[in-house]
Amino acid sequence: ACGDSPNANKNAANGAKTDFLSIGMPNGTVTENNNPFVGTSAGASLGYKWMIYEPLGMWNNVKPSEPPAPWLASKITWSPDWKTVDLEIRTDATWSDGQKLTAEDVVFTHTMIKNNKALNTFAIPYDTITADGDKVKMTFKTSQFTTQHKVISQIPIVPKHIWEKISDPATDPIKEPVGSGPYTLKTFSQQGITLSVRESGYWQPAPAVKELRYTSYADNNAQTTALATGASEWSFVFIPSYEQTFISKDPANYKMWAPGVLGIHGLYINTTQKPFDDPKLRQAMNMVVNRADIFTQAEAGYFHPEIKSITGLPEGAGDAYIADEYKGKTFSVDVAGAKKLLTDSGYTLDGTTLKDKSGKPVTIKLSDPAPWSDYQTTLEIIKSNFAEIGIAATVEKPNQNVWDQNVQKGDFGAVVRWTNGGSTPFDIYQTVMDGDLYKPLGELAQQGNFGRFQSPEATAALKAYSGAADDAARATALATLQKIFVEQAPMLPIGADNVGGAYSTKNWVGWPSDADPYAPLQPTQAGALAVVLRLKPANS
Amino acid sequence: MSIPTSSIEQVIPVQGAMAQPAKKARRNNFRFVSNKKAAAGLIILGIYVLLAIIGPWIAPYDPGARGDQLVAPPSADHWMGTTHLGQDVWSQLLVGTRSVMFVGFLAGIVATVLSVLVGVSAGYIGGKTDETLSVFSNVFLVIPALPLIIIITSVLENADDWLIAMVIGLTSWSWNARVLRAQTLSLRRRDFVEASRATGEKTWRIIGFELLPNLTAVIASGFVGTVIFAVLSEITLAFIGVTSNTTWNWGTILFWAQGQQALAQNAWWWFVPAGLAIALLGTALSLINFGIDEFVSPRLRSAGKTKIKTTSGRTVRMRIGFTPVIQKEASRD
Amino acid sequence: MKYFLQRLAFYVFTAWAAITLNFFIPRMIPGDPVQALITKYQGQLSSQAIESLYVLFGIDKDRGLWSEYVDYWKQLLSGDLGLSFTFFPTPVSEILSDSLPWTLTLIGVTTVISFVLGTGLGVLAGWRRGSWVDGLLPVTTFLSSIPYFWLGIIAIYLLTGPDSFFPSSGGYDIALEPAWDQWFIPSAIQHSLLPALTILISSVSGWILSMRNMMVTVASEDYITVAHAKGLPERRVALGYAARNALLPNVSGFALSLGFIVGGTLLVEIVFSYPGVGFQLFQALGAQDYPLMQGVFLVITISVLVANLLADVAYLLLDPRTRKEG
Amino acid sequence: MTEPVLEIKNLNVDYGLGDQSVHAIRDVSLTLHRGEVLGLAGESGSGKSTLAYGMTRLLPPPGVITGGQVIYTPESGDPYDVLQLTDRQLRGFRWSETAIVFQGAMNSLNPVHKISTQLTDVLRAHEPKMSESSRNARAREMLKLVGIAADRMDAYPHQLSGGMRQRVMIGMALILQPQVVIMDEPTTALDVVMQRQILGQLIELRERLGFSVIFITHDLSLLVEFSNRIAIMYGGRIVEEAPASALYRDSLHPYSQGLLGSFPALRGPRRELTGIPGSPPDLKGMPSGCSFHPRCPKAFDPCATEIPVLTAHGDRSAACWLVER
Amino acid sequence: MTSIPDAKAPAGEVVLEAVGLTKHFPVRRRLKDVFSRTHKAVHAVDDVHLTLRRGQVVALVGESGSGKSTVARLLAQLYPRTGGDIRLHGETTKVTSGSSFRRYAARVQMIFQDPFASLNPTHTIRYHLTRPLKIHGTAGDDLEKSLHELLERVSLTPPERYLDKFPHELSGGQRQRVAIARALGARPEALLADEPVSMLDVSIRLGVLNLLRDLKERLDLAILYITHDIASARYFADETMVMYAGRMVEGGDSETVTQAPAHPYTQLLIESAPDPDRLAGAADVADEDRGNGEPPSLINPPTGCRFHPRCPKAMARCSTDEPVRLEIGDVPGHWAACWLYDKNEVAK
Ligand SMILES: Nc1ncnc2c1ncn2[C@@H]1O[C@H](COP(=O)(O)OP(=O)(O)OP(=O)(O)O)[C@@H](O)[C@H]1O
Ligand SMILES: Nc1ncnc2c1ncn2[C@@H]1O[C@H](COP(=O)(O)OP(=O)(O)OP(=O)(O)O)[C@@H](O)[C@H]1O
Ligand SMILES: [Mg+2]
Ligand SMILES: [Mg+2]
Repeated sequence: ACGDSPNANKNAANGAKTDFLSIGMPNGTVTENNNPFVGTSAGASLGYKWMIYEPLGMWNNVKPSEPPAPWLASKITWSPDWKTVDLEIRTDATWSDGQKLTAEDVVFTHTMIKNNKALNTFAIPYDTITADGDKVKMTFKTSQFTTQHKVISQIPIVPKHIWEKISDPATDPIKEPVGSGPYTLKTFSQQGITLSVRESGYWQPAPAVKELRYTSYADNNAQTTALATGASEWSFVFIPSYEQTFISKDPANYKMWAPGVLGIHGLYINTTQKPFDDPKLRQAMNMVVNRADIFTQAEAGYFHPEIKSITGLPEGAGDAYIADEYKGKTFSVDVAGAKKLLTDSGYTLDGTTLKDKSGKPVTIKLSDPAPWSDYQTTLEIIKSNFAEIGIAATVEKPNQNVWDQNVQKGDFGAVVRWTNGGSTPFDIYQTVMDGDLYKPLGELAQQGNFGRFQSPEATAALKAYSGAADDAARATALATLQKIFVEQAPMLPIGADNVGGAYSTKNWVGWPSDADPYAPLQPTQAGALAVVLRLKPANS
Repeated sequence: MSIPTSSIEQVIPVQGAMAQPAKKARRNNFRFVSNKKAAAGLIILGIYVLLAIIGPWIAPYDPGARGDQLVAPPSADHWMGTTHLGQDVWSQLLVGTRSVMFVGFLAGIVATVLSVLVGVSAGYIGGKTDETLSVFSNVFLVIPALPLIIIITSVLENADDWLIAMVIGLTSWSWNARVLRAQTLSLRRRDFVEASRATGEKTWRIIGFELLPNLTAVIASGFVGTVIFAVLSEITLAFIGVTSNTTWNWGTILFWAQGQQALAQNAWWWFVPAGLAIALLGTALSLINFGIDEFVSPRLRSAGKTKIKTTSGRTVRMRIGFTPVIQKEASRD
Repeated sequence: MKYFLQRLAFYVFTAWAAITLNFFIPRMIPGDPVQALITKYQGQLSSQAIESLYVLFGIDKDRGLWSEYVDYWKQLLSGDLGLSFTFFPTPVSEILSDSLPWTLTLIGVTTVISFVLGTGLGVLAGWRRGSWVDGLLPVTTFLSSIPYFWLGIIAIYLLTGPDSFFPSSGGYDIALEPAWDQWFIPSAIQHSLLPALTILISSVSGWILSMRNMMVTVASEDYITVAHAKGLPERRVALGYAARNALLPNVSGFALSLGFIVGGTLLVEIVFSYPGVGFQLFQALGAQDYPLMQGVFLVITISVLVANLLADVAYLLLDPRTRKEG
Repeated sequence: MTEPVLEIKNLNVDYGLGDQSVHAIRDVSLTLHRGEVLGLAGESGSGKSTLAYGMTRLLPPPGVITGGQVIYTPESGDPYDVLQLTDRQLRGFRWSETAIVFQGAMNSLNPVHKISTQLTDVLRAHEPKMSESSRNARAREMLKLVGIAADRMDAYPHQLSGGMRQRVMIGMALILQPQVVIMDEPTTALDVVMQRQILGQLIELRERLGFSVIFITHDLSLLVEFSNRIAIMYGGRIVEEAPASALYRDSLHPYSQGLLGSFPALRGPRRELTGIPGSPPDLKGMPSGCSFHPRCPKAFDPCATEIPVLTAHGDRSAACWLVER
Repeated sequence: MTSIPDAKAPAGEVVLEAVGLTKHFPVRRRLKDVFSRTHKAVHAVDDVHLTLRRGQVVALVGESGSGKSTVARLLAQLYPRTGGDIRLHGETTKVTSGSSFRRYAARVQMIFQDPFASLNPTHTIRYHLTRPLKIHGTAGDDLEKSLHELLERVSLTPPERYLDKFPHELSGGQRQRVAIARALGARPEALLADEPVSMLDVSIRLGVLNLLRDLKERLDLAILYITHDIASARYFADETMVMYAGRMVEGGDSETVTQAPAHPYTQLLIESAPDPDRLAGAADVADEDRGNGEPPSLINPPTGCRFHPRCPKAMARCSTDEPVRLEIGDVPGHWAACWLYDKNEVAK
């Protein structure tokens, strides 16, 4: 690192033109690994793999129901049964080493994943992958309706001429990544990674941001501080009281946008434990959870956007999927209603203690690992909510391994946990209710259904949804799922996942917002590329 | 966590300064309490112990209960303000005292008992036993304790205060064992031990009645040192979120404060008091240890006085090597 | 020499004990790294990835403990500490070699400064009792009773900020690449100041005190009186005679407290996000990354052992009595 | 008698000040003449060491000199009061004019420095102009003088035996050719054989070099043999002072008589051993009058009330009412 | 050549007897010694013969490190012996611990050199004296009476004044008396006094020695008096033995040994003792050649007579042959381990 001081353009804020963007993530240290398929690589954990490697289509998580926009594939056509996709690969894209990007590269990438279990992180059931000129055809063993976005927009395409020489693509650190994206890796260090824009050859107009500087901050505190001081201009991090600790430091420029996506967090109830096997009890519990409190106090008023619809689907991203029956039906704390429901179904409220049908006091153990302070806070709030209907809850903080183990074994009272996310509500409901994922108590349920919820109806509806041939069938299946979810309350939804971020408009403008939600605002999402391409200097 | 200062000083009495003090031990029993440092330390410690006992009863609120005022600065209602859930920090502090003191003292006791067992028997029995025990305790001494404790606790399923105290106690006895062994070795060579053997005393009686009473100061100092270490360790574990205990302690308060970035929110009342409470407790324990050190080593004790006043009101500074000369107006007869 | 060989044998034994302990610890930990990784991402990583991760990490649970132990030694002896899970597939040794220099420099330099400064002040305090240094004692006692991490966080709160000279985290300016050049080194020093300062503040008092007490004890030795009687300059008496002898027990104390110091700095690294091994251990713990955990613990232990050995050698050099024949 | 080289006048030493203080040396006056060996004897705690350290201002805290003068007459030049010297002057005075040999040689030598370093240290401090090689030569010479082979120069104290260490100390004391050498129980830790060797050597050196010696011990028979004059201390005071032979044959003070009667003699006829009844006084609660009176077999009226003053009787003096008679 | 294994027995029953008593302390083996077969040892005591009789004081004199204390501790069975025999009333005894040791301790008691170190600072005088009484059979109502008796016997009167004091509250002489009382508490027949007065002030030494003599006479004790002050042996002991480097070199009636020393080492010792009758300055350092005499190493003791390297009268055979006890003509029971007194040599 000789020559000019690398700090030379640091003072750009003082009027001079700024040509870099600082992006931060609170991920601790990273090691030099740019492998786009390995989740533990620096490229994946900080998200810069999407600046180097591009997907076939660009999917906007914020509007999951919209199909992915063409990207490396200029045309994407699915068969009605969602088992075949026809792609037209654009011909004007080149790799950063100058070679042309072809359909062969796409076939190579997907074939490599198909043949390498370690790389197939989405467990995509490939069947055949063939190329024909610029066209690529892929067939699958099952319907890809619920996973189409993964195939199209979550798998980066890599150059065949380089990767075919790599002996083990799953463990190679890819120290010198060559991709089709607008940026190339300039420098790598434990704390910071610099990407510089490609001189030429990018198939779209070159982005205005000449350099991307990724920093991996040690923890949320460090990241928040960096945001507050302006050292970081874009990040995705949990900021307690963000108004005070972040926005107020420069209200004109510091912004936060946190759109929800189709993935939620909620209280999984162990439905095998008495009396919580009673849907009525769970329903009553659902009625007293104060989601607004949780949203403001535990989630800092933004991080997990409050779930309003009783179907558990997030506002915005989920709106399109809510069954007619439940449109407009939102959660509200209704202690009196819950009490009535309970007494009607045979419970008694003895002073401040709820007694079940056999006369035993109802108690529940809530647990989550200690370091997850938002979950912990949530549990504290839930605990006091439950107290209002006489359920005595205790909050435990086992360490994470123990907790993991216990949740999978079904050895818990209730835990706040997440669901998988996706492009449809399928992932949410599957994680909570899928009978196929059911494991007897004591066996590890790794994929979902931790609460051991057993409803053949729900399992069938899930199957019907993912395998349906048309929208109507899907709508019916979804309505069934929602009905079960609402009436049986196997899990009490609380907040949505968000793909937002905190950013600064001091140097760069053009970020997505409620008014123009063109892409997710999370630097690690594939959509981050779309954001970077839209940014313009603030003072121009 | 810090280096328990006292433990370093413990090296000193071993150097033989012990030879004299024992002679005077009895006479100075009350002197220990009259030592200003020790007295101050004991008073502060006494207050903490009292709070550990009555804390949960006098706490104005349930430390976990949510309130309406979120992250509110200190006020008449909440003397030390509130947390992001409206919990009363003062109540958390009060209630947390018990766990801190419990773990500190239990770990101190466990480590002390172990160190006495290992150190004294190694020193007294000697030979192969000594060599084995010495190597054993030296191994424990050299392996960094805190990382070890962190790793062990993270392995434990549900670490409650008992378990944490045991882990800390079981990993932190070695220093004291070493000091005790050295002391025992030097005591063993003293004639009174031999004399009681010649009188026909049994071995356990020699250890229990001849050696141990002469080791009390060292044992006490080791105990206090371990308590400091245990308190800091417990708080550290809670702070970094390794321990899963559901009871409140000061580390838990700091954990929440840090997780919610209390300082970035300018909520100093949330973060500062617990830290000060720890520091004050540590200081009190250190003071007690100074007292013990000075009690054990008369040189240190007299070292306290460095300036003396003459009758005519002049202060004279004591200096080694240059005895002050005060010429009295009228020489005495 | 005999003394030295004895110590060496002891260190070898201790290293063996530590390594064996190290081998067993992760084997007692419940859960597995794949799940830990999924959990770490809290929904950002879909649970469909589980299968592929098992393949990727190559986890094979059914092996005899003994054969694992033997393999573990084989690996160790060939310098292979395995692959980290959190940073898969980076070798643990690589992560450690990235982070160890930071820790060594930070701990090494501050410990030595703290020792030297504390010892120096202790010499002053012990020699000139009643001087200003004595006033320092209660203050440093209080400061040393404060947990490192608390002090560090308060320091960050009070001293760092947008316009502050002190950076709040990291080991160097993020815009820089590690290199021995005129930008990186000053930046690294600048970043180490605050962590160093907190370590210094909380550890120096131990040295001051023990040195002071040793000085007081030594000052009443006959040879000090003789030195005065010889009419030697005060500096010579204080340093060449008193401090030189008072230093001896402190040197061995220094060695033994290294373990404590390492424990303490671990927290400083966590608080200041300093890219050292302590921070790695913290991360490894959270992520169930037991190869990394083992590696870090091993490195810490070995470094403490080596430091102890060095202190032993120093003691050997400083105290002629141990050099006695044979 | 030759001219005085060191005159102690009315020296008083306290340990501590205020209520807690202990008056350890009470109005002691003593004269050391050029070239003589002055013996100082007394029981443990009588203040012998305190006197020796006091006159050179080497008392450890909380010792305080509360009065008196120590007049030193250099070989050429005017006499001056050692207690009035500035620190700097005092440092120059020490060792070059008066050297001290302490009781425990093991503890008097710094365990971490070679004996050559400790010998040349003195030269470096007092004769800074001296070259390194001549310093070493001088150190070697001194070792030879006390009968230690020069090849032991680079030994550390622990490598020498007790006797050798003590000899090193004596050699070190003489390295600057001081006028006065104070020896505080230089041989108590040694064997009788070694003791005789070392003292013999010292006396011989004194004859060659001509310094004066203050020789402190509680072994009166040793003193009688080796010194010219003897002063007996009791309870911080000098109670008798006389030429050695005179004291041995016919001591005036009952305490001196008691001391002499406590030693079993090896030669000659078996004498009746009398000893001294009772135990030494406690400095904090000194008896009134003559502090020896509670133990004195010959005590009478004035002893309990009035303090006897040291008065001269020819070439000897005593502080006892018996003698006043 | 006449060699006498034992001095001719004067009046008095033999209580304790050491025959060829030997003690070697193993030297800690070093790393480099691991491969060598030889086991190094400190030859602290070699072939010591000693007889303690009822009502008699035997003095053991010798320079520091000559093995005097080791002999005492061996006799008290505090150390296991390497060789030789200890006979109590003619019976071989070997006890290490347990009740047999306690029975032995009841008959043979030891007093230590340093009265400051031999009393436990944390216990009262009462405790110190109660223990031997309890261990050796006095209990119950007698206890208090026995305590008083003990204290009175050592002239600490009135006993009440001392019983509840701590050691530090007593003077050195008083402490040594307590130590003696403790030894007496076991009602021993033999008392081993290891330099009982060397740490005491000159003026109070006499008192303690007189007390011991008094006890010897009144209780008919057999006393071993260890000292490095040969003059006090003359005054206090009936018989005096001189030790050098772990071996006995001379023994006999105290007056004879001190007034007509036979062994060159004893002669040197006596010559070196301060002599007030010599005049100041007249002290000539006659034997410079004797000067550098350092005690020999006990790990590799000199062959033959251990004194030969320092001996002014050494002969060739002294460095090769170990001298045996040879009777000296003058007084019965006076012997020396020196070839000078071998008849063949004398004849030459
Ligand atoms: N640091 C001290 N504080 C109080 N009193 C002291 C101190 N040092 C000595 N003394 C007292 O001063 C008196 C004289 O002591 P000093 O050491 O001069 O006696 P000494 O004649 O040299 O005795 P010894 O023969 O034991 O060396 C003693 O009674 C002693 O208790
Ligand atoms: N426990 C032991 N281990 C090894 N060597 C020992 C031990 N005890 C004594 N010695 C050695 O045995 C020799 C005789 O020691 P001892 O104590 O019997 O001598 P002493 O005549 O009593 O001397 P002093 O007059 O100094 O008391 C010494 O060289 C000593 O170093
Ligand atoms: Mg003295
Ligand atoms: Mg001895």
